[in-house]
Amino acid sequence: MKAFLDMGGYAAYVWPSYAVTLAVMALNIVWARRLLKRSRKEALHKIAIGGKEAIGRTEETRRAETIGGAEQ
Amino acid sequence: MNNSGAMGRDSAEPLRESEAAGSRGNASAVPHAWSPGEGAVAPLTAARLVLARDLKLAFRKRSQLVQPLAFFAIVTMLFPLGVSPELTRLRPMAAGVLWAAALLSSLLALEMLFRDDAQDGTLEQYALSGSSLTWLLAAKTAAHWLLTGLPLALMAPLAAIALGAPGAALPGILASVAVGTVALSLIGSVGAGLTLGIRRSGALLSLLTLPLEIPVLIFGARATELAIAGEAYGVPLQLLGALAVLGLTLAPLAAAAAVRINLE
Amino acid sequence: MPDLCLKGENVHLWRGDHHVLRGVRFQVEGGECLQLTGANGAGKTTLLRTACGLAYPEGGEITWCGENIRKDMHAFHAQLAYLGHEPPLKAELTARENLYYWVGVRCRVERQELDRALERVGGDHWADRPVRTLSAGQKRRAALAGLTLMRVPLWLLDEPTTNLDVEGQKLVGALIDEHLQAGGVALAAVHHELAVSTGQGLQRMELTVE
Amino acid sequence: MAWTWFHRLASPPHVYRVAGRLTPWLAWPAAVLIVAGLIGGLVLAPPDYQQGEGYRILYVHAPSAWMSLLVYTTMAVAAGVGLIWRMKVAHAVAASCAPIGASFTVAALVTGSLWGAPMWGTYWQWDPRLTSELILLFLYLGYMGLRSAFDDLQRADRVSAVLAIVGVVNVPIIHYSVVWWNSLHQAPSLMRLGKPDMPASMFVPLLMMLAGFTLFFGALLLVRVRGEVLSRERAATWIREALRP
Repeated sequence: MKAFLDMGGYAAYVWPSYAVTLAVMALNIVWARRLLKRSRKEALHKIAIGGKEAIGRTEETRRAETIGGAEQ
Repeated sequence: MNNSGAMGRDSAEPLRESEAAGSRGNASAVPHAWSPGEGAVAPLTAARLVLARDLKLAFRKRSQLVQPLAFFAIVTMLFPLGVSPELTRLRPMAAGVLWAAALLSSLLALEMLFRDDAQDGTLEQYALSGSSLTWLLAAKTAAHWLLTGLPLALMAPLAAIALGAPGAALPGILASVAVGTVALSLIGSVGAGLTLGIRRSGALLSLLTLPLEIPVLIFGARATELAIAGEAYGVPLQLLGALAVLGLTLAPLAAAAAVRINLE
Repeated sequence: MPDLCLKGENVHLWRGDHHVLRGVRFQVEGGECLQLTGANGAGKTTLLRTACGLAYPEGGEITWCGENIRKDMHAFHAQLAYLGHEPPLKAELTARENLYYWVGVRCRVERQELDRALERVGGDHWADRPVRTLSAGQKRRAALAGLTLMRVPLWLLDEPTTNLDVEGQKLVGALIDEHLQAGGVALAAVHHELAVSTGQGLQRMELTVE
Repeated sequence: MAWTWFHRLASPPHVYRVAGRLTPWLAWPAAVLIVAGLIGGLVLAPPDYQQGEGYRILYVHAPSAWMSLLVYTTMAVAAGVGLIWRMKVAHAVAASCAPIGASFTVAALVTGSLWGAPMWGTYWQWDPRLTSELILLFLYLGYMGLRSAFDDLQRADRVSAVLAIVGVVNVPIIHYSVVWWNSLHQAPSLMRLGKPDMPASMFVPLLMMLAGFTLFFGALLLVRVRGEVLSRERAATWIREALRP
């Protein structure tokens, strides 16, 4: 075991390498999950706030907003 | 009512005719009176006009022309002051110093390459001119090279002498800087197009363009180094030329795409 | 039915999360002018920029003479003139030089035409001064001169009367009148009613802020 | 149209749903492969006849370096698709790639420098592979910087897509110019990857690590893309259904 940890004298280089790589992987997992969580929260927020204006707009309200010259 | 005044030509008759004869449904059905008098301008003519305009503009505000050159001179001067005044020590690093300074000073004028034209709406007019934005931006980049790259190429031999280069090396230095700055201007035009919509883009612009310019630095510095050593510098110069040609074919396309997106 | 027709079908456009154009429809034919009004931020400029193909609508389409403008953008652009907020003029060049380069990129400009256009907008006495020394109204007039020089059937004007005195506003009206009489199409975003003569097929459309 | 299936496949709700379902199918094999590769690389593989145990850094350095390039390529392809077909999902993929790629580029740089340290006697040597890797890091940073400089997500997507494409054209040029430059100034690199004489006990763990990292990237991408897709949707009704607890 001690020999394994010693890595033939290269322990000071091998273990930090593995640590850094695994840390990067772990961080990536955390970041990705955090991104998804935040986006979900923001999307829910958007639905809650802008619900009526942004989502439920019907064709009627749309037409009322726009007075075009199309039907002349 | 005077029918022809606004058009600046006697348009009344042909217009009536074509209105009567006009067929609908596609762009060619547009009445002939509207088509520009002598036909639309060829892309090259339009590009030449853009080039002429940029050159004229630059000569109306000359101080901006001198600034990159002064910057180049100052950067080259920093090295003897910072390292050593001995030419024997400066000579080995002359090529690198010259090229690092060239990269930085070509970067200096880049931020303004499209900015003025974007602010006063000229770029919009170019994008809506009916001729290819790629050509017009290539013309602007050509003007940029004539105004910064070429003077730099003319000045680089002087700086090289100050750093201990022999007189025989000067043609090689001139050629490599002249070719290399073509590539720098082209790569830079992409960076300038990308950062057009950002207010203070200076630092970001250098972060974007400098890594892309590394091959130019490598080949350019090598050609200069060989020229100073009195050896054949053909190979790196050719590689530099290849970069410039590649940039010439691709960079205006990318710059036009970037500018279009930023105008959106 | 006339040949020329700029038509917007159910145009939607977002800026970030802001739904600027919400299903806008319009149709302007030869000899007609569509006057766009609306509060600041209602999307007048955005609509103009979408109509000329600078901005890309996420829904709906803009057609010119029955074809989507994106099918052949260059051909479409060759037929339109767009005047934005700022007159596209360089401070260091004279008005005449500016027009020469600006319009020259699109079509060949003869000297007499340039003179005539500048005269028309009342610019004969300042045509050779650097634009830097001109007033905002004079710059606007120079831009109008450029507009007439382009000889194109479709005008898209963003606040064409900004900075203009009463005479200048009349001039804009007269220019549009002539353009319409010649069978052209115009789309103008304005704050004040355009001074065009009545009965000229002036349509009005008001955009609202969300 | 022949493209409708493509667009349906790439429609945000579809992608959101499928990505969610697919994630474990990539994540677990990735975990298994990486653990197996770690055991194989750290324990089972014999020491190198020249570099002794120090070569074991290969098993994390090579996959990290591989990721840095793979992710950049993926990002550029996605950006190109997004730019040409105006596809939001493709832009979401490109946006997801950048932080993953940048972090693995950092890992490749650090592990490369640690690997080189005992061989070179210094932590940094202007080795062509490491130099290219450093330049790649700057490309990633530039991409992320450009992206964050725009408030409007759509414009950020499209502008940065142009940069990604320009970058991917340049990556090989940069790499070969750096190799060319290095060959003039220094002895060739100490790191020989994928030597033909590598025994299977050394080579198999490496392959497992490469495959495991690739799958891991896939899983990360799926999670991130779901988030990016959500932030690109303007409160469409499907979100309400998808997010219903």
